[in-house]
Amino acid sequence: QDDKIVIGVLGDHSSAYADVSGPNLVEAVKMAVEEAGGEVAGRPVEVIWADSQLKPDVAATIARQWIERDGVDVIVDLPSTAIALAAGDVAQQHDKVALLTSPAGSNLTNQDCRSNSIHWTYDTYAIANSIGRALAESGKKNWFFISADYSFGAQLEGDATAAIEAAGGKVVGSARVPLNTVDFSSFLLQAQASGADIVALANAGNDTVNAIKQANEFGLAQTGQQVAAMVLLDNDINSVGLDLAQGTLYSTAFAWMLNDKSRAFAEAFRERTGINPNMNMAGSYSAVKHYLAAVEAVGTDEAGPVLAAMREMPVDDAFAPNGKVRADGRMVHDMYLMRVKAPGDSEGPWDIATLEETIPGDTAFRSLADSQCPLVTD
Amino acid sequence: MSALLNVSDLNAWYGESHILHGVNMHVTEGETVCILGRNGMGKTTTLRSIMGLVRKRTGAITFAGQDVMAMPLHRTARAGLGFVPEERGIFASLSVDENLMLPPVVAPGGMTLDEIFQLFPNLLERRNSPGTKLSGGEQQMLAMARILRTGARCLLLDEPTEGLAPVIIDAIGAVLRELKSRGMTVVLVEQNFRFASKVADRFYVMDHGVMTHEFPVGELDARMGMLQETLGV
Amino acid sequence: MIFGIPLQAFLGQLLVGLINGSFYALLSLGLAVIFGLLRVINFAHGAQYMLGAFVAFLALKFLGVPYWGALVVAPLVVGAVGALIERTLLSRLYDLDHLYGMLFTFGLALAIEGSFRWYFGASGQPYATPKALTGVFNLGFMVLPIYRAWVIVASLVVCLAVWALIEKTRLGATLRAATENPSLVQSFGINVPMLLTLTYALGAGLAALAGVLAAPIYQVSPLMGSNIIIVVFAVVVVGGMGSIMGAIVTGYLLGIAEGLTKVFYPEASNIVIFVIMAIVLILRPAGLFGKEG
Amino acid sequence: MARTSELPPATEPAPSAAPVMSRTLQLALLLGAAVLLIAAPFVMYPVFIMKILCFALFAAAFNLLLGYTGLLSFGHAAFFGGAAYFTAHAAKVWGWSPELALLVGVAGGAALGLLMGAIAIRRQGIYFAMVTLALSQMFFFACLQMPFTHGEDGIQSVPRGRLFGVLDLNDMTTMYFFVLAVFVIGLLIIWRFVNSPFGMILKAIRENEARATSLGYATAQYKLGAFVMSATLAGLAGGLKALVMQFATLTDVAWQMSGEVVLMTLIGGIGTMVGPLVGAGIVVGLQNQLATSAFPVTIITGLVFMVCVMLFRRGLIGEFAHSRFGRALGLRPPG
Amino acid sequence: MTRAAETAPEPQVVLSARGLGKDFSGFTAVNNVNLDIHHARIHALIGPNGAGKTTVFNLLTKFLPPTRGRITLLGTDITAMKPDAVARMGLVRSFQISAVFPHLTVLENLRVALQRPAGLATQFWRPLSSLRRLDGRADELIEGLGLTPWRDIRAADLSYGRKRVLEIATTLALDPKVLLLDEPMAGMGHEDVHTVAEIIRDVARDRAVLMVEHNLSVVADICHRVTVLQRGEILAEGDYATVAADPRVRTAYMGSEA
Ligand SMILES: Nc1ncnc2c1ncn2[C@@H]1O[C@H](COP(=O)(O)OP(=O)(O)OP(=O)(O)O)[C@@H](O)[C@H]1O
Ligand SMILES: Nc1ncnc2c1ncn2[C@@H]1O[C@H](COP(=O)(O)OP(=O)(O)OP(=O)(O)O)[C@@H](O)[C@H]1O
Ligand SMILES: [Mg+2]
Ligand SMILES: [Mg+2]
Repeated sequence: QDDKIVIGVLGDHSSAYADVSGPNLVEAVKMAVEEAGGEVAGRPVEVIWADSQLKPDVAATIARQWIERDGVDVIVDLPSTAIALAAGDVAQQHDKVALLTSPAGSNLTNQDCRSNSIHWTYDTYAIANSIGRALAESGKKNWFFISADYSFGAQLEGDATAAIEAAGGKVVGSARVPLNTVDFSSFLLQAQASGADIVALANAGNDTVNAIKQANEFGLAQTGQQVAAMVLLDNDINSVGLDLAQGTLYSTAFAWMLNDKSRAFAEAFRERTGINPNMNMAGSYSAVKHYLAAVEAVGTDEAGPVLAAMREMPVDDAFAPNGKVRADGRMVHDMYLMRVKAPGDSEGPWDIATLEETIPGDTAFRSLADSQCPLVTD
Repeated sequence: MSALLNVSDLNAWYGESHILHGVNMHVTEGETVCILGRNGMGKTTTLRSIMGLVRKRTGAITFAGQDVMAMPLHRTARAGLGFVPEERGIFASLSVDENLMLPPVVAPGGMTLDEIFQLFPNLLERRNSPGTKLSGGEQQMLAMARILRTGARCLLLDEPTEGLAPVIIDAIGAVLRELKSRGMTVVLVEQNFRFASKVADRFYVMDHGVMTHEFPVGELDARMGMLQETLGV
Repeated sequence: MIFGIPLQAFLGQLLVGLINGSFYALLSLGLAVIFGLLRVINFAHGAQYMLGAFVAFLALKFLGVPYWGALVVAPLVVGAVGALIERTLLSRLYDLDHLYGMLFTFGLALAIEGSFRWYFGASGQPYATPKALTGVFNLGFMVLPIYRAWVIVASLVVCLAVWALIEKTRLGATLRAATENPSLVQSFGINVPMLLTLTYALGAGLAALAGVLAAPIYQVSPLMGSNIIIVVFAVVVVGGMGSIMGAIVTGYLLGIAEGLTKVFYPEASNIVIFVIMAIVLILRPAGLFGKEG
Repeated sequence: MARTSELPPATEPAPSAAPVMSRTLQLALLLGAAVLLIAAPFVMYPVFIMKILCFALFAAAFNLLLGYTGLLSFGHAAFFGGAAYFTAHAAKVWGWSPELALLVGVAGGAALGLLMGAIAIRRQGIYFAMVTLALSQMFFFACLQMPFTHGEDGIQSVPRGRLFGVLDLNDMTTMYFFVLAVFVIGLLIIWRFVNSPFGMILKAIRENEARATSLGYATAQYKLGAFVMSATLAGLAGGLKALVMQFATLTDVAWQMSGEVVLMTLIGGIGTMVGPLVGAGIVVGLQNQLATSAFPVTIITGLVFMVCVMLFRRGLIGEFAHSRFGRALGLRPPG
Repeated sequence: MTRAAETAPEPQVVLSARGLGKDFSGFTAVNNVNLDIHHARIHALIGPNGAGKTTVFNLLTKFLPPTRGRITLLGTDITAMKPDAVARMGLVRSFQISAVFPHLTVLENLRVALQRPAGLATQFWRPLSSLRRLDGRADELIEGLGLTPWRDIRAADLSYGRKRVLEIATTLALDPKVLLLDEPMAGMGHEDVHTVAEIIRDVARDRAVLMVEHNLSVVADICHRVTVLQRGEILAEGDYATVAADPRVRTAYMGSEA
C-alpha cells in the first residue's frame, strides 16, 4: 500500500522465448496502462521490465529486488513454468500478485496452484484438449503423436489423448522425441507407416517448426495426412513460411480477427510494434487491464482485496470476450482452432490463419471438479 | 674473401633473461667454423638467433649481403641458411620420407635422395615409419639429411654428433669434408672436441654470451692450455 | 523382420540415419581439419554452421542469390570471415596452451549467436527448397525426399575430396608438420601463418556448407548450431581427434546408430552418441581411428 | 612429451618467499575482505550476495582442477546442478534438515565425479574438456527425463529448514552467515589441498607425465583424486545454492553453466585463490545488471570471454598479483 | 684360493632378461636378448644407432610391453607389471631426451622425486612446509652434481646439458636398486662428463647400473661389463677390452675410436 502502482514485466529478452515475450510484450502491458489513463485509484501506474534470461534464479532474484526495493505490486509474463513457479513463490511470500501470462504448464493451477498467482493466457490442458476434441468430433479418428520427450510433451499428449478418446477417436501410435531434435524424418516415416489421419505435434517452438517443414518435405499432405500443432505461434508460422505451413491446424487462446474489439487492439498493437500480437501479448494486455480495473474498484493495491475483485469481475476485452478468473487461479476463456492460410489468401504478414472453430472455455479448460489445487479441494 | 655470414654485436633474450651480450663473428664462403663452449654459454642461442628462431634480439646479421634481421622467419631459409636444431625437430606425425621431403629445395646443388640414403642406410630401412619412432641417432641423421637436400649455402649444425655411434660420427665427419669440398659453408656447435678438430678450419670459443677467443685450426695445439681451463677438455 | 520391425521400415530408417550422418560427417570433418592442424577445438563451429545458413538466407532475400549460388557464396563468405578472425586474433594464441584457443572460440560462438539472436530474433527464418530438388522418390519401402538424396551425395563427395587433400598431398604433410613445430617448419622457408589461416578458413567453409545444406530442411535460426555442436564434438572424439578419415566414417556410423535408436528407443536417441563415446573411450581411449598421442 | 602447459602456473602463496612487511599487508588485505563479507548483507541485498558466494565456491572448486592440474573440465555443471537436485530432493521430499541435505548433495557430487572422472581421465587436454562436456550433456538429458527432478519445472519451493534442528534458516541473517561459513570452510579445504604434498605431485604430473610415471607415481589415480575433490566441492556449492534460492532447475545442469564457471575462473584468474570469488561476483553481477538493459547478456559474456583470453589471461587477480604492487605484497609466485 | 673366493663373492643378479624381444608392426627392434645385471656393477649397453638400446630400456622399465621373453627384478617376475609399479620396486630410468618438470625449480624437481619414497605423496591435508624435511637430501644431490648455483632456477631455463644433469640427479634421488641411464653424457660439456662419470661410479658401489653410452672413453673407464647390440640382437658381451678387441664390434660400431 503506497503512493504508486508498479507493474514488473519479467520476461525473456535474450533467450529462446525472446520473440514470444520480450519488448513487444512490454508494449502490450503499456497499452493496457495507457488505456487506464496511466493512473488508477488516483495513483500513477508505472511499468518496469527485466530480462530473466530464462534462468529461474535470475528471475527469483529480480522479483525479490523489485518487490523489496522498487515496490513492485504485480509481476507479469514469466515465460517458463519453472520461472513462473520460482517468481510465484516470491510473490506469495511477500503477498504480491503474479499474473502468469506466458507459461504453459497446467500444473500451475493444479497441484502447484498459488493463491496469489493467476494463470491467464492458456495451458497445456486447454490446448491439447480443445484441438483433440474438436478434430476428433469432426471425424478425424486416428491419431499419431510426435511428442517432446519431457513433461511438457507428456502432458500435451496425455490430455489430448483423453479428449480424443472421449470423442471416440483413438491414438494409433506415438513417438517420444528428445528435446532439441532437429531431424524428425525417422518419426515422420513412422507416422506415415501408421496410416493415421492426424499427425499431432506435441512440442513447441523450433521443434515444431522443424517438424512441420519436414512433414511437408516427406509429403504427408499428399498421402492424405493432416498435421496438427498443439502449440503454434505467429513467429513459428513465419519461420516455417506459409507455403510450407499452409493447412496446418493449431489451437490458440487469441484470434485477432474474432471481433471488432480484438481487431482494433491488433491494429493498434501493429501500429506500435510492427508485428501482430501473439496470444501471450494479448493475454498480458488483458491481464493487466483486468488487474488495474480491480485496483480501481477496490481503491487499493493490496493483493488480497485486488485478487478477490479480480475473481469477482468478469473479463471482457479484446483478448477474452467472456472470461472469468476461477478460485484455483485459472482464467477461463474460449479457445480457438485455427488453420494456416495458403500464401495466396494472405493479405499481409499478420494475416496468416483462419478461424476454424471456437471452443467454449468450460469445455476447453480442466473443470474445477477434477482439479487437485489445494485452494479448491479443501 | 668477403664474409658470407656476418654477425656483429648480437644480443638475445629469452623472456626476461639476457643470454647473448654482443656476439661478433664472421664466416667466409666455403669455410667450416666451430663454436666451442661449456653448457649454457649461448651456443645454441647464437644459432637460433641467426636463424630468427629467437625473436627478441638486437644487433646486425647479414648473410650474402642481405639483412637477415629484417626478414620474416620463412625468408631466412630461402636466403640459403639451413638449420639442424639441437633437439633434432623430427615430426612425429610424418613418416621418415615425409620428414625428408618437407623442407622445400631453395637452391640447386643439394644432395639427391640416393646420395642421402647411401650415406644413412638406416633411413632407407625405416623410410615409412613415423618420424619419432626412430632411434635417437636415426633422428639426428634424419635432421641432417633433411637439410642436405635443400641445397642451402650455409649449414648451422647444433651438436650433430650428439648421441651418435662412433662409426656414424666418422661418417658425418666424412660428409662435412665432402660438403666442404663442394664449397659448402658450415657453422658447427660441438662438445665433441675430437670430432671438431677433424673438420673445422677456424674456432670460436664462447663464454657467457660473448666470443672470447678466435683462432684457426693451425693454432690448435698452441691454444690447448687456454682450452683446458675454459672447456676442461 | 529385424528386431521386430519390418525389413522395409528398417531399410528406411537406415537411409534416414545416413542422411543425418551426412551432416555429422561434414561438420566433424571441418572440426577435425581445424583441430588436426591448428590444435584448436573450434567451439565456433556451430556458429559458423549457422552463419552459412544465414548467409544463404540473406543472399536470397536481399541479393536474390539462389540456393545453388549460396552453396558457393556462403562457404566463401564464412571462410573469409574465419580467415580474418584467425589472422587478427586466433593466431596470437597458438604458442599458448591449446585450451585458450578453445576458450576463445567458445566466447566467439556466444558473441556471434547472441548477436544474431538479438538482431533476427530467436525464431527461425524460412528458406525454401530449390525447385529442382523438391518432391520425393518413392522407393517402395519409403518415400525419400529428393533433397535428402542430394545431401547424401554432396556430403560424400566433399568429405572424400578434403580427405584426399590433407592425407595424400605434400601440402597436407607440410600442414601436419606445421602443427607440431610451426617455427621450425617456417625456418625451412615455408610460410606457415598463411597455411594455418587457409586451414581455418577451410574448416569454417565446410561448416558453412553444411549450414546451406541444412537451411531448406531445418529452419534457419540463430540457435541451430549451439546444440548440434556438442554432438559433433562427441563424434570427433569417437572417431579419434585429428583423424580426418575417422571423423568422416564415424560421422556416418553414428548418424545411422542414432537413426536406429530413434526407432527402437527414441527417448535415448539424443544420448546414444554420448553413450557410444563413453564405451569407446573405455575400450579404446584414442578413439576408433585415432593414433594414441 | 607434448608441449608443456602454458597455463599460468599456480600461484603459490609461499610466505617464506614474501618479505615480512608484505606478510602484514597480506593479513590486512585478508581482514579487509572478512569485514566486507560480514558487513555485506547489511548494505547489499543478502540473497544476491549468497548467490555470489555459491558461485564463487563453485568456481573455486573448478579452479582447483584447472589451475592446479591443467585439466579443463567443461562438464562441471553436472556436479553443481546435480548436487542442487539431490539436496533439494532431500530437503523437500524427505524433509531432512539442511546440513544433512547438503551432505547428500556433496556425496552426490563426489559420486558423479568418480563416475565421470574414471572415464574422462583417460584423455588429456582438449580431449578431456570435450569428454567431460559430452558426459555432462548426458547427465543433463537424464535430469530432463528423471521424474524426481520434475523436468523443466524443477524442484520448487525447497524448505530451508532449521540448521541442526535449532537455527531457523528462513531468517536472512542466520542463512547468510551459514552460507558464509560453508563458503569459507570450502575455500580453506581447497587452499590446503593445493598447497599440500599431493598438490605438488599434481603440478609435477601436469608438467611432465612420463617423468612422473618413471618416478613411480600412478599418475591417473592422482588426477582422478583431484577431479573427485573438485566435483565434491562443486557439489557443496550446488547444494548450498539449492538452499539459498530454494529451488533446483535444469539451468544449473545445462552446459551453458559449465561455460559460465570457466568464464568466472578466467576473469578472476586461473590458479589464484581469490580469483574465482571476484570472477563470480562480476559474472553474477553482470547478469543482474544487464537484466534491465536492452543489450543481451550472451553477447557481453562472449566478448568478455574473448577479451580475457586475448588480453589478460592471468585474470584480474593474476594480473594484479604480477603487477608491481602485487609483487610488493609478495603475491607473486616464486620463479 | 678359497679365502679369495670368500672375500670376493660373486655379486648376485638383481635384474635379468631372458629371450627378450619386441616387434613394431612387423619390424623387429629387439630380438632374443639375454641380460644379467649384477649388484654393485656398471653394465654398459652399446651399439650402433637404432640397434635397440632405448627399446631394451623401455622393455625393462615396462614403458613398452615386450613381445617375447620374461623379465625378473630382485627375484620377482615383472613381465606383466605397470611402469610406475616397477619404479616403486626400485628400477628407475632416465630418458634419452632430457625429462624434467620445466616450471618447477631445480629444488622442487628433486623434492618431487623424494616425496614418494618419503611417503609424502598422497597427503592432501598436510602443509607444503612438511616437504622441507626433504631439502637436506635434495641439497646433497644438488651439491654433488654442481647444480648449487641453479638451485632456485626454473628447470625450463637451464641449458640442455644442465637439464640432463638435473635429470640424473632426480633419478638418483629415488635411491634405486637398479639404475638405467640412457646416454647420460649426451650433450654434456667435458667437465660435466667427468663429474657425472664419477657420480655414477660412486652410486654403483651399492646398486646396479645399466647405461647406454656412446662416449667410449667413459665406458672403458667406469663399466665392468659391456654388451654390444646390433640390429636388436646381442653381438658381443664381456669386459671392455674383450669387446673392443672383437673385429665385428669394431666394424659395426667403433670405427676410428677404437
Ligand atoms: N627457453 C629458454 N628460456 C629461458 N632461458 C633459456 C632458454 N633456453 C636456454 N636458456 C638459457 O640460455 C642460456 C644459453 O642456452 P644455450 O642452449 O644457448 O646454451 P648452449 O651453449 O647451447 O648449452 P648446451 O651446450 O648445453 O646446449 C642458458 O643459460 C640457458 O639457461
Ligand atoms: N615405437 C616404435 N615404433 C616403431 N619402431 C620403433 C619404435 N621405437 C623404436 N623403433 C625402432 O626400433 C629401432 C631401435 O630403436 P632404439 O631407440 O632402441 O635405438 P637405440 O639403440 O636407442 O639407438 P640410439 O643410440 O640412436 O638411441 C630403431 O630402428 C627404431 O626406428
Ligand atoms: Mg646447445
Ligand atoms: Mg636410444
